[in-house]
Amino acid sequence: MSAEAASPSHWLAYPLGLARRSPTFVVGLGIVLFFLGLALLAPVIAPFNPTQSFSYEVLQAPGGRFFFGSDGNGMDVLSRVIHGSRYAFGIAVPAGLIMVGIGMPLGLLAGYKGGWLDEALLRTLDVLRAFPTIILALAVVAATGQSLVSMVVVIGLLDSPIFARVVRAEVLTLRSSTFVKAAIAVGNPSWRVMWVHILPNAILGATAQLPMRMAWAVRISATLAFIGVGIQAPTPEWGAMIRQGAEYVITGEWWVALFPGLALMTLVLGFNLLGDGLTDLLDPKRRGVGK
Amino acid sequence: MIKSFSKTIMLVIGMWATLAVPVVAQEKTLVMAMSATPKGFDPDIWVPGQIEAAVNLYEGLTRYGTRTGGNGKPEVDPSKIEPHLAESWTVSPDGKTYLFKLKKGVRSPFGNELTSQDIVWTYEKSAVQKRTGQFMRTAARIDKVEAISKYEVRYTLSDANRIFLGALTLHLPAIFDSVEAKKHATPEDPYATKWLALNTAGFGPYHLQTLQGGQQAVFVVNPNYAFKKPYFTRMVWREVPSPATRVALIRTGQVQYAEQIPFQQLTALRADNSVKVESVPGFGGATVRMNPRYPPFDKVKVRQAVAYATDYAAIGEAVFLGQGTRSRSMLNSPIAGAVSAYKYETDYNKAKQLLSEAGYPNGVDVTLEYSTNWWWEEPLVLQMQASLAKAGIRVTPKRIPSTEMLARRTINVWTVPFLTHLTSSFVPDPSYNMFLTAHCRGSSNVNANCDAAMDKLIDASVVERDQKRWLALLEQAQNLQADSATFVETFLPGTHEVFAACMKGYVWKPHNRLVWKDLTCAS
Amino acid sequence: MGEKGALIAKFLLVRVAVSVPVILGIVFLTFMLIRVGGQDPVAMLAGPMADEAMLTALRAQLQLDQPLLLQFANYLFRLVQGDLGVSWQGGIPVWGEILHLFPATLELVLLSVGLAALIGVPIGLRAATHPNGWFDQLSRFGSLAGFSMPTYWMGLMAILVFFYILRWAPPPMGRLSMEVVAPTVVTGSLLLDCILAGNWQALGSALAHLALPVACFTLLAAAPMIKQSRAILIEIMNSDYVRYARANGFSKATIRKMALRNAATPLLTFLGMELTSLLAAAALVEYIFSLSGLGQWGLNAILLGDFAVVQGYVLTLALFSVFIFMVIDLIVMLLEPRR
Amino acid sequence: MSLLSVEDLHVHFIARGINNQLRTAKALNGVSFTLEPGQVLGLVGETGAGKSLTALALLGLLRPPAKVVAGKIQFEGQELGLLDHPGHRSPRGKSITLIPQSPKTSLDPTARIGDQLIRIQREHGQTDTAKAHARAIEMLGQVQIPDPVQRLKAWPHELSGGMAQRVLIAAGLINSPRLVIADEPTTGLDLTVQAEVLDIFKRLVTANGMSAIIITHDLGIVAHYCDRMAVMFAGTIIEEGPVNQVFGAQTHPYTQSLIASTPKHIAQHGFASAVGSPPNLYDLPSGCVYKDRCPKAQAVCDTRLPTLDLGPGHRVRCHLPNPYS
Repeated sequence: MSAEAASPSHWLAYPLGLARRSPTFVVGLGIVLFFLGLALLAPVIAPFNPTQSFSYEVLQAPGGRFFFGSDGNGMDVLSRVIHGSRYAFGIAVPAGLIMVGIGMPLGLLAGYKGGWLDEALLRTLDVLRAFPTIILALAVVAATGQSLVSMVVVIGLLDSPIFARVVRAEVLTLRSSTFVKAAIAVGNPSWRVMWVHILPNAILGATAQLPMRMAWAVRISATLAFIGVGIQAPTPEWGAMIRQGAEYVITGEWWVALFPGLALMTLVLGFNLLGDGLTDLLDPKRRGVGK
Repeated sequence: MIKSFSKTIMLVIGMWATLAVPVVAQEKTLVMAMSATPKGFDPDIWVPGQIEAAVNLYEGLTRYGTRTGGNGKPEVDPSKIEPHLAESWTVSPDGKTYLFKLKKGVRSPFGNELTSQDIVWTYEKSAVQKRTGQFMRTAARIDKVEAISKYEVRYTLSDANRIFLGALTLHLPAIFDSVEAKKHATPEDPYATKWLALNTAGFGPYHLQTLQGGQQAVFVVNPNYAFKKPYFTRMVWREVPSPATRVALIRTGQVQYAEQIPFQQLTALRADNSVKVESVPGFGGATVRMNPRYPPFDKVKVRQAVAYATDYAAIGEAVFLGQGTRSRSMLNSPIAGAVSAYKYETDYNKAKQLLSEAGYPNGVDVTLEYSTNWWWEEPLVLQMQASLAKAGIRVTPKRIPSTEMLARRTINVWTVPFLTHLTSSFVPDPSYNMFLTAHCRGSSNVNANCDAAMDKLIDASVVERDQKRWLALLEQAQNLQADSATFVETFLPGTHEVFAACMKGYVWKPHNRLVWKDLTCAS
Repeated sequence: MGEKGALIAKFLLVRVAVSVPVILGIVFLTFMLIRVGGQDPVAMLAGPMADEAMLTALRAQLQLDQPLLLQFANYLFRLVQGDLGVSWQGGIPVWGEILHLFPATLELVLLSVGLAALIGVPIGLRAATHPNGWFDQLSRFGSLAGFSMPTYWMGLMAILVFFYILRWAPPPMGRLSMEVVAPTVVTGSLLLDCILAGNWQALGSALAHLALPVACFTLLAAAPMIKQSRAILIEIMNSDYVRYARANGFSKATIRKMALRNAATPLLTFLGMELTSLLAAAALVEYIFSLSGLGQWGLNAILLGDFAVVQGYVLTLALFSVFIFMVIDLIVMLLEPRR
Repeated sequence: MSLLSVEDLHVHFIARGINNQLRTAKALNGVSFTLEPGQVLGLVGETGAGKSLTALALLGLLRPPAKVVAGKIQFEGQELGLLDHPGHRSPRGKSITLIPQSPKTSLDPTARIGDQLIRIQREHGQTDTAKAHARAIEMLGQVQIPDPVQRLKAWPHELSGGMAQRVLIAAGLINSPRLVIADEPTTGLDLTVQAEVLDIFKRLVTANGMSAIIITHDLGIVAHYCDRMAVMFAGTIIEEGPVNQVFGAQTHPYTQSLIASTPKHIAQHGFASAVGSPPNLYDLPSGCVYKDRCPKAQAVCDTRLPTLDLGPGHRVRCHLPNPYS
């Protein structure tokens, strides 16, 4: 073990160390950044306009003019997959913000104050846990129209209590720690204790969970689209594309459903890996021992 | 590790299952992959799967004749009405009273013979239920139904009309075996509607043997059927909700018929020699309709502009994949009296010119609402959006749940300004069809397509008994409708039934459902 | 045992008392949500030939024209008497359908969750005993891949490969092939009925039809199992009592047995949660493999706006979840000396 | 021939930092000592001095990133593999047992006390459960646990700290080992219970002719219960010898400062200077590891440390030993 690794100043040292420490984090981050790049550069990269239909070139096999082939409406699958990443992030990021916006304070208060608020949160969680999310999402989306905005709001709201539970768990462990008791003993008002002492520490654990919840958001929006409730054609959303492609799978036009399915799975996997890696890095106990 | 684990399990089970399959008794069974098991069998109550079953369980007093079509195959001839459960009938000079003589020895699976009592009982039942059966009675203008003797029934009509005999070909209102049905009547349900909802008692070729909701329904041949015995003695109706799975089943020969196969699959299936696709244009047209009560569609020039700005060629290719036939009027053959009244062709300049004349020089913003009742709605809306944009008509597609669409397009509700709809009806009679779609009181009138002159023409055609004058009225009405341009006529999607290769004998019927008794298998 | 019995009775009472408001909350939420959702079943029921008058008559007949709260009160009143109303698709009582269809879903879910536990826990254990070893990284990656795989897409691909191309799996159209005579329904679960009836041929066919859906569903259920059991077991492997056991020279097998014994209760609680969330996911697997379970019936009702059925479906899931939590917590209470 | 002899034991911790840099912490730097049968050795030093690490090395419980770089351990003349784990093939776990530090959490929470005691015996060849059961009752009696038959059915969480420690002592001695290593056995307990537990432990060890190593940072325990003591600092034994000699005429400045900070001494002589912060194991100073904090440090301290003999079995590693003034 005596060989000295790359000298500390070498710029590669830091990422390599990270990669060795938690490969899942690096792979996850790589995938998410790749799709983020796709989303940002979509109009530039995509060979065709995603909703432009070539009436005379329906269901063309991959290769040739359409790299990933064309779908039932004669639209290029590759462009639609690329633009689909915009919708994935378009849902995941704002839904994530809503989750944090509502979940964080809710979890903080419930964890710190306890009492009826904590009880209320737990009961809503019971209801949510026993409730098939498909129905909740369906009804609300149907009521508010099937636009992207209503989708994001529904997913964000649906998930905030779950996110709040994560924050609450963090806060509960912190609340019993000595430095918090000391802060209270010194006479800090409760909001200061929460804001200054507990929140910064709770944020760490919570942010590790955020990518997992964003993965869930992308997946649930695609499931809703697949059932035929979420975002519909012609918007290039992966779930809707899989749904349309589903029928073609058996008659041999496998590419219509395969590529959006792969894209959806890889991005959701990327988010999950990122979250898992993040929890590992931030949580010393579970860090496991280096080689 | 998981992969190989599940693979070996399936291998073992797969082998084991096939070994143990017994030889099915000599019955000829036809297996159908349907989207859902029927939720009821009473033709008066519309529920999913009811019509597909009822057309094979109940039959009418009359039936349409058949002729050899252009491709040499038998097809229905709507101009000829032949006797069926009724042996013969006489008509009074004023065309208002019909006296039917029933065929003797017609028995239901329960052994009861068909008598005039059964006919009277069915109309009484429809009157109580006030549902689809009752509607047919008003459409055919039936006033009274009386049993004269055991085998004679007299119909009195409120006024002579051409729809009546055609209406009697239908399974609706169904001729029940009232003797059997009465055994299940109860004080609060005198016409045994509850029993008839989930059981069958009629004089048709088949009747229900078992029903396992959500899984499977089995129908067997009526041993006492009065006409030629069907080839298939046992029909197994399997519920397979996913279309992709249905396609897989028909292509691997596991089933002999698959229902509601997505249109885009047809080209691939035609190329597959283990499958036979029977296509018939039918007379239902895919249309985009405008409601004159909502601006900008209140101006006829705007409506005509939309008709001109529609890219018919692209719709034919991208939506119907070259397999539809162009719709030339609100009535299409084989309906008698159909003329090609709809003369609009794609012409963006004319559309723009009409728009500016109507007061919209820089185009107009509209919302085109569609739902999931028919597969072609979504791709058609996409094509309309693309082509109309070229004439400055900016369309925003909006998808609404099918139940909401059903509610908002009902007569006198009419709150959908711009929507997609299929012209369809059970009876191929021109007057009846025009009554349905273009008359103020027509139940399939979904876009307030209501105009006094048109109503007058249609009412006249219904009672007009002279053939020449009748055809003239029909032509006039179709031209009036085309000029009003409240319908954008695109294509007839046609009916495409997918069978196993060995199947023969399919004849398309106006109710557009599969008739099991005609089918045979040459394997 | 007296003291123990009293303890259990008290626990059950408290739990039932607590879950009544939760169930009520769910029933109310579903009732309101579907009606808000723009779906109007009356038009569908009246049929294509309906006109205005028929619609209003039907609406009155089904009491849909009354204010929402009054409708809810009626529904609740009938619910208390065990009348779940009638499906508008065919006038079939909802309660009967639930009894008829729920065993099929249960069969699929319980079999899959069981298999997932059998696969997940050992993998979790192996990963925990060698943290950050190659197996640990691989299992973490595999479990996350399982998390990310959309169920419906996996089902489709499975049918394409195993049925359509390889012909290993039987045709995905129901729970039993046609040639086989179905056993008399006793428990509703096909497998049990076959065994009870001694009808081995039907059992073979039923198992063959269940193989692919269960395989897909097991993958879906195994992902969280692996992740959770790994987390629990890592914690146990780093605990003081395991270190002490090692110091005492215990064999690997004894340590593993001890670790599993300690992991039993947290895993059981997690299993309970998994079971309830998978119940809802079963709908998609049933849809694709036409297994005609409760999920397929519920999903179809949601899309068609068949209110009574949707409410029945959600209520069943809610009741089942509460029941599962109660049973699991009870087992944990009995198993767990620490409390 | 001594029961146990440890020669020049080196243990390093190799870890890859966040910047992918290999970093080695030299935790044990040449620990050598011997233990005669029946002897009780006190291993004392501040936290981080390597006391527990030595015990883990003896028990073969070192796991990555800890690595035994050099050294030899001989037990009853037989060399112990530096890396092989306790198990029925090796004396570790049977002849060398451990009494852990945190009693309550070291017992398996889901098994009754009796079952755990029987399991320890069964793991090491005792097939007759009835005998094992009897042995367990006998051991509980020896550690003065009232009503042992009833106590066997108890769950770990039902025991108090002192009671749990007694059970662990019983467990440590149940297979009649020859060497028992007690790693800070009484830290979590209050004083009165501490004395009771240690009395029982000492009595049983001497009664069965076993030898023991008590790891503690409490000099009082070493003085009262141990025959010999070894003072550790930064991974090396800087002074070793019979208890009365080291206390009597201890010479190493670090030992002096340790004793100076015991409560008894402060009561008599007032508070001496603070002991200072533990050394940085990542880059240890050359020569004497204590030189930075040693009040009497001189230039010679930079050179290699000799091992000076100050009387029978009393050794010290320092350049300028002077009697306690």
